[in-house]
Amino acid sequence: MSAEDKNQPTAAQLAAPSLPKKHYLNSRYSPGSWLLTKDHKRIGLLYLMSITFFFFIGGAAAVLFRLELMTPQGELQPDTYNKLFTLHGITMVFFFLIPAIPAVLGNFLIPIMIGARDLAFPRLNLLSWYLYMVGGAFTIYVMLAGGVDTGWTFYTPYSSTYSNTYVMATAVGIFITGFSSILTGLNILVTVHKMRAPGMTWFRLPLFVWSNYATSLIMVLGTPVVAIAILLVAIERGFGIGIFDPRLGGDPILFQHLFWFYSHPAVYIMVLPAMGVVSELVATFSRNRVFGYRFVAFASVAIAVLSFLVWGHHMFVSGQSIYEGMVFSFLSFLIAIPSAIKVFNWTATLYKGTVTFDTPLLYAAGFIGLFTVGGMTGLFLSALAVDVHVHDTYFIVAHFHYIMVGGTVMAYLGGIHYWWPKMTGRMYPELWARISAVLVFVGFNLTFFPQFILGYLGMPRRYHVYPDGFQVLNVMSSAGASILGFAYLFPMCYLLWSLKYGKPAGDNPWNAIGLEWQTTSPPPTENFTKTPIVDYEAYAYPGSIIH
Amino acid sequence: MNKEFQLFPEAASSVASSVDELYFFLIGLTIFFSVLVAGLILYFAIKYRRGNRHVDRLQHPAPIWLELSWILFPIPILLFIFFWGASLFFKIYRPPDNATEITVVAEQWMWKLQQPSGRREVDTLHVPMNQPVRLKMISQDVIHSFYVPAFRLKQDVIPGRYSTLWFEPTKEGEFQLFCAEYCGTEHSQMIGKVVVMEPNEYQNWLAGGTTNEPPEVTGAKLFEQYRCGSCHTLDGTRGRGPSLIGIFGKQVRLNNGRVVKVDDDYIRKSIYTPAAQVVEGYQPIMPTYEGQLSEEAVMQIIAYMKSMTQQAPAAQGEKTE
Amino acid sequence: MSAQVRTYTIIFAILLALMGATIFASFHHIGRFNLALTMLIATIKAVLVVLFFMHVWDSPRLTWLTAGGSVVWLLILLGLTFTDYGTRDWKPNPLGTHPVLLPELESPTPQPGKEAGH
Amino acid sequence: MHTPEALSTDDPHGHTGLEFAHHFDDWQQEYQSKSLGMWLFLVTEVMFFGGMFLVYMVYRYQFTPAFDASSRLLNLWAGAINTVVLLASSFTVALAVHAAHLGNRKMLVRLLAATLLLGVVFLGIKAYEYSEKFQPGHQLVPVAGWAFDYHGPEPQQAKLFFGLYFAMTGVHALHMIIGIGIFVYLLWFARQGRYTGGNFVSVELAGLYWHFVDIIWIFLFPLLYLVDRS
Ligand code: HEA
Ligand code: HEA
Ligand code: HEC
Ligand code: CUA
Ligand SMILES: [Cu+2]
Repeated sequence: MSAEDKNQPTAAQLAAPSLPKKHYLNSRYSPGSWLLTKDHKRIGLLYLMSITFFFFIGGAAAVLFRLELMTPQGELQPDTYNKLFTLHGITMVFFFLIPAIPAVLGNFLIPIMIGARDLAFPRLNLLSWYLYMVGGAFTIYVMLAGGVDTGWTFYTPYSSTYSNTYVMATAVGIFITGFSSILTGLNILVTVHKMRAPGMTWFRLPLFVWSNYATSLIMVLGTPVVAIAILLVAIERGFGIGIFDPRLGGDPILFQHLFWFYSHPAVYIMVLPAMGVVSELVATFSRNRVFGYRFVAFASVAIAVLSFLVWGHHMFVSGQSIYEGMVFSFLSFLIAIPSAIKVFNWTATLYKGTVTFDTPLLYAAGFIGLFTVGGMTGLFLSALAVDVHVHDTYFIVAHFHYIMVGGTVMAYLGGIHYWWPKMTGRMYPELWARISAVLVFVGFNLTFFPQFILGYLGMPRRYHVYPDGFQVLNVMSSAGASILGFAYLFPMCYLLWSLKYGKPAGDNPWNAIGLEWQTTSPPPTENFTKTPIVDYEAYAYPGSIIH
Repeated sequence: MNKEFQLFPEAASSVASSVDELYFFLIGLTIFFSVLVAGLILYFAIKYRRGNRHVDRLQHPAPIWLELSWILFPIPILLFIFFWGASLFFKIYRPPDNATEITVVAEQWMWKLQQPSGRREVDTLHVPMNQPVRLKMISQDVIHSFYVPAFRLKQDVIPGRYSTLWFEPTKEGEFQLFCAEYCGTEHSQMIGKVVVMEPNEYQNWLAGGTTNEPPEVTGAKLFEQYRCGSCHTLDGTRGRGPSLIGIFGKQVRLNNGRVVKVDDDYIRKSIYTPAAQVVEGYQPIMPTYEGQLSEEAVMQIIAYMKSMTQQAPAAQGEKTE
Repeated sequence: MSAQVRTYTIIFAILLALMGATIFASFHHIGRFNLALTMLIATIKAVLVVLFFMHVWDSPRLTWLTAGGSVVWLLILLGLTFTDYGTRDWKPNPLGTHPVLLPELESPTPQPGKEAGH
Repeated sequence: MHTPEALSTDDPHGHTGLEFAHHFDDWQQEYQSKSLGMWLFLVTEVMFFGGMFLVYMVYRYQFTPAFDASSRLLNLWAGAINTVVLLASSFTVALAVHAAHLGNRKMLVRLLAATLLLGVVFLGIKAYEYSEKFQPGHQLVPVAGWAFDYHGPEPQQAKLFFGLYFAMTGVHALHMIIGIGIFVYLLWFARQGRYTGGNFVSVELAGLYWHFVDIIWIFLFPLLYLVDRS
């Protein structure tokens, strides 16, 4: 049986898809069966709910401070403003975007995609979710108790000595969440190494698996360093040992080294899985094998490795040696190469494909375009002289929102739409979905494009009071943010709606190739009734050339 | 000064337009690649849409040169940007010899500046046009960052160590000064302005202040007041501590065998943490002046020592190079 | 005593001997090499433990890779940070004022005694 | 059921008939997964301690006099004895894993007990060392506001040294405590013969962990105690 045959819907399915009788969602109903579940799919859903919660918290904070930024002299107290953007940064990065794709889609899909019954360590997986929740609880506590105002970067000595907000509790929260992320990464690595179904060789893995594998490498290698950095800040704060405060003998720049050693790679934790999603989407909706499969696969690993060599580009004007700055600038340029490989290969995948404009592809195309702009502006920043001017201005804010919101959040939404039928067994309403995809794109650009201009004009970030001349652009940005906010609420609504009213999707609504489409939608608890045997290449669409 | 709506900032320093050139080049590159990628995606997506039955979809094996070309093709572009950015960066950070030194002390949430003539100001900096100025900056508390968008310049001001920044203003007028590194509650109000004046206007302005004591004079007074002289002579003879005349710029051997250059940072440390670097042949008896002398006072004492170097005859016995 | 136990015993003995060696070395001033030497010995000890007590010696390649990878990443962390600390004093430098490569910047008036040096 | 002979690690394809979690295909897969998982965990530990080592090295490079002088204030002999103790415990752990492979319950129990004992001795000596640093008159705890009886160069940086000393040895000791917890658990079930029926995995993993903690000490000892004793 060829791949294509396996993935052809059977006549019965074509007639009227219906939900399977027994699947992971209806196997048991008790709260315990969710809270103590070891099923990676259910844990994936637990993560989905929790990260959505934090996304809305972070989003609400953004809405509030974008409102504030409509006028040059804001209404908010400066302290409140500072706490809001810190809350925004922390929840969005640590509690939303880092776990977003690996812990939701990765958790749900990786075992299925490689033909395994579960992740290698189901209990560890559950523990990882609980750690995440405990860390999240600390953050919520901090938010309710009065907030923290250090910015998500925790620069010393402000964080270690001067700030009199809840730095300790926040630090503990992030420390704990860090371990959640380490465990997820470790689990994925072991699973990909040891749990692949017979015939599922490395080069038959879907690219989503490759990119999550690379992501997990970063999680495992990088996260401990930020954990220790934050622990040291806590020690300094708690006992007055001057590890980073120069008045007590330390060096504040050293903290920045430790912080960025993780936090730069962390930005690739946030984008690599999204690249994986995009590879899947582009292949499915152009019915083509991803162009240059091996190059794309290796590019993920290359990005993961190179990501550890460029952290100093956040510190060009911080007081590190300028020679160090040059080394890091040079290395930062190198990382554009694997990124370029990916962008060009996705584009080439469409060539001679059979393209359908379903919602997921809209998101994927949005990702590629916005990632290109975001990534190219990254090159502005690694070009030393330009960074001197735009460092810590809105140019930076625009740069990373282009990649993280325009890129990753788009890819995440695309992925959610694409696999929604698999996760729930039901289709979402296509028209609404397309409308909101377009709205997201428009709202996004209106929000963040003006920020590039603001940044080059010199508006520093983390400012809530600014010169009058900047107002017009800020108002545009705030207007865009409200469109964006609505555009994000739509999917919430219609996806929830579809849980009950969506029409049953059938096992393979997209007619896609991949093990996840060979099992039922939703899949049974053990994923496959029979361990699949893989005898075909990834994305073996008819007519595709396999190298 | 940022009152009106603008789309592009003024360029008012000798490096500003060079930075802008690189910036425009990068914008061009970004437009090129974005349009290329977006254009191809749209073109392919439309041409090969499912509904279009009139295209050739017969696939051929991808030629390897295609893959290689887009791996190799970016490399020279990237190197080009790197060298451009790096050489400009080097220029931005290499102060010319004849720059006037202005001292800057940052603290939550203000800028305290002192001109070489002694005139002090807060949150405003007056500088002469077309003359290089060098800022010697330090922070009293957390990290701040001295940022003048019209000059395209920025440097973090960190506690515990001097950082420097230099520029040569090329336009008369007032320019916005920001603190760019987040430093706490009033970070966004830690702003000020740089006033660029015609050199002779600047001279007039300098003369107009009330506190016009040059820093080295204040330094000398502080030296008296804190009784540094009880241990340090100023005539080259040995007291309980080494003589301090003419030491600036010389090298000195420490009791751990290291040889260090006597510079601003060294003197600052000698005053705040004397035990950290003990000169060879002396006891670590000097008390710390941390908490007694402010960062500004230390800068003034340093100015005093520099001024002594300039007057002093060259080689001073024990500490010549 | 089986071969396995014999290996363990030998390794244990070597480890003890090496420990003695470091202590001995630290009492003898060999300048800057003290640190290098102690670190070298510690590394040898660690490698012995990893290879024999932790059985990496006869483990699959993947184990070698993980163990080796962690060392490489540690070196990245240390190496690229020390590039900063090692070059902070170089000129021209926005921060340090230790002129090394360039002529004096602090004293506008040339110093007679210095001219010869250039 | 129990076929210990077939269990040597050299035979990765041996079908053992041992129990394994349902989502694995066989016991070997579970064994390899767990062992890889443990190694990856150790990688994270390396990076975790690596961060502290980095901080230590940077400051030692910058403040050599303070670090030299402070290091001499540490109790060399306590450190040295502890090194011997830990190396010995690594040795007993290695033997314990060997005993588990052989399926020798009695030997395993004894070796685990010995390891435990050595671990406790280590912590005891550590506790004694710590308490020395709290003695009035020789107090060397760098907590803000406490007396700090250090009279060498760079007192501020000496605090840094002792801060790092407590942080690094403290985190290491925490790992020891966790390790001891694990070994108590192992000992309990080892007596019931759980690991000598062929399923030695837990002992092996705990062994890896213990050796790792030992390696950290192998670096901590010279870095902290032996900076320059001449
Ligand atoms: C997902 C997140 C993400 C990603 C993927 C990136 C990707 C990149 N980032 Fe970004 N960055 C952030 C998130 C991210 N960044 C964040 C959050 C900050 C701020 C943190 C803070 O201070 O709060 C930041 C800050 C930041 C700085 C510091 C700025 C400063 O504070 O002064 C720099 C400097 O070099 C930088 C550079 C880069 C580069 C070179 C890339 C590269 O990886 C981009 C590579 C991609 C491309 C180049 C585009 C695709 C390629 C082509 C279309 C091919 C053609 C191209 C050529 C031939 C040139 N980033
Ligand atoms: C994953 C990361 C992520 C995401 C998704 C976002 C999303 C958004 N971000 Fe954010 N952002 C960061 C990561 C992210 N950001 C980081 C790391 C920083 C730096 C922080 C720091 O400096 O420390 C930052 C900083 C930052 C700033 C700079 C603040 C400053 O420096 O002063 C701004 C300013 O406009 C901004 C805006 C936005 C907007 C408008 C969105 C929008 O996309 C959000 C849209 C979502 C919604 C709007 C939610 C929808 C919900 C509703 C509509 C319900 C509303 C409910 C109520 C109001 C009760 N972000
Ligand atoms: C109690 C005596 C004493 C007093 C008072 C004192 N010093 Fe010192 N100072 C010393 C000694 C002794 C040394 C050499 C040992 C050392 O470097 O610590 C020294 C070294 C120095 C050095 C480094 C000299 C070199 O050649 O490298 C400087 C600079 C210095 N002192 C400045 C000052 C200043 C400024 C004051 C007053 C605010 C002051 N000292 C007050 C005793 C003193
Ligand atoms: Cu000072 Cu921001
Ligand atoms: Cu970065």
